[in-house]
Amino acid sequence: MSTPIYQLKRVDFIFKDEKDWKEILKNSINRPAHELINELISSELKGRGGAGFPTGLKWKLAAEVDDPIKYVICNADEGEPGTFKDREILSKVPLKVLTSMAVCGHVIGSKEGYIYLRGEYFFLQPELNKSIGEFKDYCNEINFDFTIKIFMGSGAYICGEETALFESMEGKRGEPRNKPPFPSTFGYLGKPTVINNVETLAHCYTIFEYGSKRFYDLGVQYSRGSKLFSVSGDTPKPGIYELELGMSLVDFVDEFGDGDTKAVQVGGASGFLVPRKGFRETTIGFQGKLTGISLPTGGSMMLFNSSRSMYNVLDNYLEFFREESCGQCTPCRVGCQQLLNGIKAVKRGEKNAQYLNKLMRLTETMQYTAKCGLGQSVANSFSAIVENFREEMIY
Amino acid sequence: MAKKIKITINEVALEIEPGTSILDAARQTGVIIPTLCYHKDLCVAGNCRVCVVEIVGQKRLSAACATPCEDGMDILTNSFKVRNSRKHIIELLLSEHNADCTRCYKNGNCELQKLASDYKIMTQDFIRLSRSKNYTIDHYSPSIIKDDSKCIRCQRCVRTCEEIQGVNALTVAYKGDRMKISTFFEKPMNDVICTNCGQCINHCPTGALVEKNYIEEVWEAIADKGCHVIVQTAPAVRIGLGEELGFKVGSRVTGKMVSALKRLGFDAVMDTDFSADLTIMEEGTELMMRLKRALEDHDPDVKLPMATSCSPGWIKYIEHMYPDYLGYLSTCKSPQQMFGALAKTYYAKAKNLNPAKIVSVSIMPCTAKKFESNRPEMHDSGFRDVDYVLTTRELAIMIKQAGIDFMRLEDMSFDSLMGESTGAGVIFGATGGVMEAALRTVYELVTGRPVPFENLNITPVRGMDGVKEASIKIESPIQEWAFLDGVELKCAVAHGLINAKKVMDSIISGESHYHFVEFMACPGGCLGGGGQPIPTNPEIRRKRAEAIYAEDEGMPLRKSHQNPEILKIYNDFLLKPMGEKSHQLLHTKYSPRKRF
Amino acid sequence: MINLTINNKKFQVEEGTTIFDAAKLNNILIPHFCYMENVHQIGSCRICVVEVEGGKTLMASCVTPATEGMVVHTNSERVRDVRKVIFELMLSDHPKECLSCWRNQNCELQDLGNLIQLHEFRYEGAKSKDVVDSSSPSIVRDSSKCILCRRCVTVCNEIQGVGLMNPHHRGFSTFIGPSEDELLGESVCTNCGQCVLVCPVGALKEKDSTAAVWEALYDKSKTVVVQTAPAVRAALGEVFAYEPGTLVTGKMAAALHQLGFDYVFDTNFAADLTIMEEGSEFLERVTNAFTTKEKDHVLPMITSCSPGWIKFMEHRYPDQLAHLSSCKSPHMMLGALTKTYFAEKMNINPAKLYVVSVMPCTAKKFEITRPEMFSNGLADVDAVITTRELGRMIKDAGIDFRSLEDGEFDSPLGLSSGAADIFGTTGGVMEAALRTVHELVTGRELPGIKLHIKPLTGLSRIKTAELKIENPLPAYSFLNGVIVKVAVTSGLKGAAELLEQIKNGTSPYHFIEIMGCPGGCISGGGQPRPVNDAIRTMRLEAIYREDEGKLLRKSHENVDIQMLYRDFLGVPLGHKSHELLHTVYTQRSKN
Amino acid sequence: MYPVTELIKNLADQHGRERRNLLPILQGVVEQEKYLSEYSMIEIARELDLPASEVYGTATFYSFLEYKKMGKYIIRICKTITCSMKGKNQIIKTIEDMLKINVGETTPDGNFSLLQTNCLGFCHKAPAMLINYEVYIDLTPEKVREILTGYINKKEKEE
Amino acid sequence: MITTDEVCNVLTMTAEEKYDLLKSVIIDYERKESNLIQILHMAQAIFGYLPVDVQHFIAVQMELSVSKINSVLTFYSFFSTQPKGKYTVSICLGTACYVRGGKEVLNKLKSVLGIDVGATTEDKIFSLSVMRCIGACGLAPAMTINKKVYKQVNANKIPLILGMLK
Repeated sequence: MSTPIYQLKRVDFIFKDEKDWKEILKNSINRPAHELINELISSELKGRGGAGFPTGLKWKLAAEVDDPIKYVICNADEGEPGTFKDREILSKVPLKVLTSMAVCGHVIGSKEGYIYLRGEYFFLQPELNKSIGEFKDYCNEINFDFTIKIFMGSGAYICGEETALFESMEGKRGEPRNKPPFPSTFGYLGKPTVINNVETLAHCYTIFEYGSKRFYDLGVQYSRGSKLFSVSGDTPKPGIYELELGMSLVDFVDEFGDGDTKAVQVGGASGFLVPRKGFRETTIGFQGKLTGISLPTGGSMMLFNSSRSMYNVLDNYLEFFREESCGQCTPCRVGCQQLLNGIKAVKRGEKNAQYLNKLMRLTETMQYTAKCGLGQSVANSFSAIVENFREEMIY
Repeated sequence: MAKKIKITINEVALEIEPGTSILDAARQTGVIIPTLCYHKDLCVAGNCRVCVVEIVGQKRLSAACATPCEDGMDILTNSFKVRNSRKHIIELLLSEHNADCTRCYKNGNCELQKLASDYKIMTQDFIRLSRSKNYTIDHYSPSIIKDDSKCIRCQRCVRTCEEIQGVNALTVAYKGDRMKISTFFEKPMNDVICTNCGQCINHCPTGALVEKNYIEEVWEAIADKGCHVIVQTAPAVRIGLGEELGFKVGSRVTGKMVSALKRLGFDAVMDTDFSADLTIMEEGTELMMRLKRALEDHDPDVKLPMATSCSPGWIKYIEHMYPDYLGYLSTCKSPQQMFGALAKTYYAKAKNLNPAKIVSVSIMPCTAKKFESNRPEMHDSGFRDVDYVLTTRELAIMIKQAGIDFMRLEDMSFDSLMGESTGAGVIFGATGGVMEAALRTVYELVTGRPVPFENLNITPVRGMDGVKEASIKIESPIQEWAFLDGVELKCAVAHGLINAKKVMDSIISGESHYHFVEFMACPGGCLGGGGQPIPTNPEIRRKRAEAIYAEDEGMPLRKSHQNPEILKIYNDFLLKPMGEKSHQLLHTKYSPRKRF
Repeated sequence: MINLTINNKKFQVEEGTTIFDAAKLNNILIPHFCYMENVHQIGSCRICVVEVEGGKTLMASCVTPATEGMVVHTNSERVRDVRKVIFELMLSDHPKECLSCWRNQNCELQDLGNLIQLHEFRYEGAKSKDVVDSSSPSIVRDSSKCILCRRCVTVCNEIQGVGLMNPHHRGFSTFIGPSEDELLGESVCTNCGQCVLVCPVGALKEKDSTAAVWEALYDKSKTVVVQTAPAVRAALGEVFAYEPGTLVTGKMAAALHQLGFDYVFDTNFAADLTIMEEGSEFLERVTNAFTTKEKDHVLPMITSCSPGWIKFMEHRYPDQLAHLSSCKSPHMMLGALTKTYFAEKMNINPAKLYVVSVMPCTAKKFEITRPEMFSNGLADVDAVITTRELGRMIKDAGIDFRSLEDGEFDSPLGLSSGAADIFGTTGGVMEAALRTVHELVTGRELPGIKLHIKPLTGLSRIKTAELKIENPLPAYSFLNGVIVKVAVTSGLKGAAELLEQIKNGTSPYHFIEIMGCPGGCISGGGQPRPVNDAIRTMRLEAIYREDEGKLLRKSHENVDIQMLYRDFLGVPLGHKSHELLHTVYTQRSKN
Repeated sequence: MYPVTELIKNLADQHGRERRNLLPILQGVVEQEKYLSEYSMIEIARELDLPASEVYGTATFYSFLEYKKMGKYIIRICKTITCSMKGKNQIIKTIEDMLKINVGETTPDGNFSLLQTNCLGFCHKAPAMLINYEVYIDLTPEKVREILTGYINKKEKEE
Repeated sequence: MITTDEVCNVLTMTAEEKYDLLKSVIIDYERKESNLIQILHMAQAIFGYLPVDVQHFIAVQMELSVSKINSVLTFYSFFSTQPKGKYTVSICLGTACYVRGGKEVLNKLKSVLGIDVGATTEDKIFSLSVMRCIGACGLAPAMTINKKVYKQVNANKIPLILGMLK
């Protein structure tokens, strides 16, 4: 039995006040681009949307492309069930995000930034626009040419996928594109684009403010820094918490559980479900295992206690995916329907329990062949729930 | 040229151009990767996922059609993982599909059927989704039937309608499990902008889009002893039909086709090529008259360039998209409709038949002709000018049903009165053909000399470029056309409606100044029509075009105005091109339509 | 000659010709379904009905003879309407799941649908009881797909004389198969697969072994060896749209390599070996017969290459089993050698070897499950796939067969002589044996044009020949002047005739070749469809072409065979041979 | 000129007439009209020189772009698992009882439409709902009744 | 040639004797396939029904496949592969009987006996079968129990008729 290396540690960077933003913006845009990139690279900040692509590298790739028109996009299409951190950031410290976007514009040579705000967060718009106005005034004041606009989504989970987001911004159906080409060379309107999650940009601000070391010193190998967690479900303390990465799930449950936690859904419906027996060996972070299994996450932590039927949970997820799949690729479109109908048929006794195994193999295929992350990640929660709560699926 | 990169496919090393997709690279080495949503004519979608392959070292599989090769890639096209995944995907598609093949129009020529057969999907463990869904079948259009229960959502039709035709009658609607191919507000196909060109049918891998067939109606007419059933065959049919009946692509089967039609029981087998020649006479005259009005009379109202009007898909397109520019169209009916009008007048009179008892059938490479024959204007003979339009594919089915051993048929020739044609009529079947045929006649009528091209082959208007331009300088014309001396006759040819749009836009913007433009709705012209054998791809179109031009060169007469039956009809019946009778029977008008 | 009019054209045909044939002779095709050329004309499906002027009802053209002055319409409105209704009725009790049917795209019902063009549902009939009988290692019967055309009944009764496939019950509960409580796997079924070959739909099929083969191919710990029977190369091409009778030996070998088989061997090698063993056995029996006075010799000797035939004999003539040669069939020999000789030579653990046979035969799938076919607990052959299944695997793997470059068989079990090639056709084993035996006895080549024994070639049911031995070598002087009488038959009906003679003691023959399928392996139950006499002939010619194109035409000249005896087996019929290459037979119940 | 036509023209003037401005224009029309009628889609297509079918295809992709006539107030209840766990069904039942409509329906007076939606991002304050663009959280049946009564009264006052 | 009368004492025979008798029947019929129907009739008379073993016996004796035997006997409704009860109740469902209530009688029989057509009650007393016109249309609906014909039966009479037999 391995013991967790780090205890649960609360951090307070992101929601710390943003009053220094003007200074930070001015200082940063006076630094050469490569220096800022190196700062980010050495902080080892990874994308906080869930996929964990190194942010510094992302900026670097886009900076290297020679094109007069480039875009910076802040991905605020926070649709993952159980996630609400981006909303908190945008309503509490929007200027941090705007500042980081502008710095990014300076680094890669872009004059235009967009915030893709999901349709459900329409109510954020007035406040956010106010901040953007304030930000713009200052930019004019220091003669820095960077404009930021809000682009409203209209209710499509898949638009959180970066290429689907571009399609959506271009006025089309939000269907993911084939990759390659990647956004750093062919993004919004075919131009090199950096697209970052809201939280990632907020962390960038922290790094610009305190330097990469403060950030790097937090967390564990491969998973540096802190992260916002959206805690919900069967917990006495639902809400947003900034915690150091690399924590053990058992510590997390000790802190947030209601004493009867039977499983935690890490990373929303498309994330992983960890049953009680796996708490101890699971840490929260990106790839590279220190102890046991390490799970990347967009920060959604849903706790379920033993009164909950995991069948209902899975049913809810699959219903969600069936509806929110963009529908263009076969494995995802038909696969989600089959999974949903399949578990229902097993529950009703129309198919025998062996059928679950066939469905498990199907999720594997979906993971290998789906066009984008949505279809690929359906397998995660499906296999974890079916494996660990098989009897609940059948009876 | 960029440096070649090295990859291995199934442990065979090869060097290829950078940027080549895995699919193309594999095809170069004789490895077949199955595809569904991929089509040579269209952009890559990568949404069916049937073509997934394993790149060693990557956990996920990649779609071969959408993934470019990178240096050092080690690709496996048939690994355990790939096979399993592929089978799963096919099974998933089948679970959504109405698999009653025996009753499907595309039975035997269905890509999904072939795929399921190659992979021998023998189980159907997945839940039949098709049963619980309420699929609709849209059969309101006279040309096209859209059956959603057979649709696999590959979006080939959507891409065809958008990329090749620029019509966008079909689109993808909804998302997730409800995602479907739809028209605007799910209206029936005949209520939307659909031009009936049938290219979607030609690109559909399954039976989700098929032509509306009139086989039974024609059999009934043939069986009716009281009817005199006549048939006409379009130029492009004779070079496509063979493909459906066991011949190689590009085989010319004119004689056998005539023989088969006679065996089917048609009372007279005649040729649309005849009326193609007639079209040249009328359209050529119309062009010269417009030129005269423009260049000699300086009439400001004359509309130039004159646009051809043979292609009913194009006609409907311009009615929808450019309702203000209908005056540019030639008023000539399409050859099919000219034939139909004459069949129930000229032919009936000559053969002493009651026109009410004549059933006029035409065999077309086209689905839009089905719509065209349905237009209310097409009743100039006092009856419906053309009663039934069959596609090349439908004719092949009739031949098979009748048990005719097509391969062994003796050659026969068309019946007289409206069966004689020239090479100029034949080339109507290829893009540029109408233009070439018209120029052969117009130039000669104006100057008294044959067109100054070797062997009458006006090569600049041939070929598969989307927009082709040509110009001929008219020198020393005969007296009547003296005003044309030195005029450079500027022509353009566009095929595929997306190219038609380009030309139209350039005319409207004033960028281009043409005198005469040929528009064909389908890529390659009629030989690539929506009613032609499936598959149709660039290679096949090229071969069919070769066959058309070979047919032309083999004809003793190659200019429309030399056709003896044409001379006869003007002598006996029509009296002169653009005359009163012509106007009554051979010309028509157009109506603006809404754009959605 | 009689005169008749079909579709307004006048024709002359010979008396007794059916309307169907009369039309066909004049390039008029009539849609048909249950009809089988020369074999099966019972007019049960009614698809081929035609209208005869003056007749009240429509007539099934396949069983109605043409008569003088008849006026026939094959495509009149009435005919077309009736045909549609019949087809619809056929479909009403058929599962409409074409895409998950193994006969998809090779199904005559589907083809008929293509022709008839039905687009509406009028009859959604009651569904009869579905039985899927997969008890047999060779054949699966799926009654849900059966449309009661009774072709299999004809084949099983008239051609093969096995009499297993029959209609039972009547009316709507009619089904075709063994009797109600009988399973194929426990019946007298010889597994010949002729019923599978003629079944127009997916009601009878070979048991799929491709899944097991794919699994072995993907198993990195296994060395997978494949061998191909002689008749496969003459028919595999048909799966890839080659003309029947196109030889695709080289492409086949290349494709097998591409599929991932580690070694591609040739059953033909073992066919040569069979000749050495069987020839020697024959000589031994003849020597016994002519030199000893005792009557314990058992002549005629009968070949044992065809597992369908073997099982038929075991059921029907359990008392005559001694007439069978004790040789295993060639692919079993090769399997046994692969796991001993080859494993030893390459230093491979035989338990890690997986031997796959590609056979034109479904009975071979049964043969490998016989308990005699295991040595040291290891099966001699692990899986048998038919020619059709190989075609499917190649398509499945995305190999562009037609553009393949020719490949080669691997050594040391890949070399063969022309004598082995002709194993694929009826008369071939006999001819191959005689080529060797005659030369061993007389020291001279077998007389005959191009080494062929003309009377033994062709598709007649029973073929006989006589061969006079003149001036034999001294060791065989007792054979001088003896006339060796041989007979060849293919199809089990003919086999029964020859066996009756033996049973009655009237058989004049010394040596008999019997093949379970009509025409021999070229039209085995595992070959591509369709099979008819024209196609049999084309495949047969291909086999002889392959033979004549070889430098080596006699089994004993095969240098690898010589090496095998030198290095491993010792002598024919020796101890090792007996252990590995010979077998015993089981008496089985008559029903 | 129809008011919608003018609205669309204004929106197009404001956002631009490129393809990428389609979504804001659609949103603008929905904000005003609550849904996209066939007519408005045709008008948008004409204004932006786009195929009407594409406009339709795009609109149907997004759950917030309604293409059927909707009530003045669109109530969207979050149906994600956390809201389900915290009693979403009671909330729905309460609303259904109050308004006498089922999920997916609009009240006969055209005031309210009831829909379900995916995660609203208030999992920690579940259950949550949107009325038009207003968020309501930590719902209980009593609270919902109160909120709805407020809307009904407001509506009456306007009239 | 053995007649049906001669086998009427089959009830007292052992199984072995029955097979011997059947064999002699088959020999009398010269093992000819064309006599198969008669042989099956005799076999049914001897054994009461035609179980699989008897089919096998006939097949071996006649050198026919058992499938062929089965094929023929299942075609005729007179032959049964199931043991018959002491009484075979057959209701005629020919047109005349059908229209005059044969169907209701059948349903009543089914419910009273608790068995389906072709089956036998557990106590092996009644078997139920259906005939197509026995030529007693004037007496419709007609029913036979063994060889006795009951005329103009109706559903209400059924319990009475059956009760008398028990």
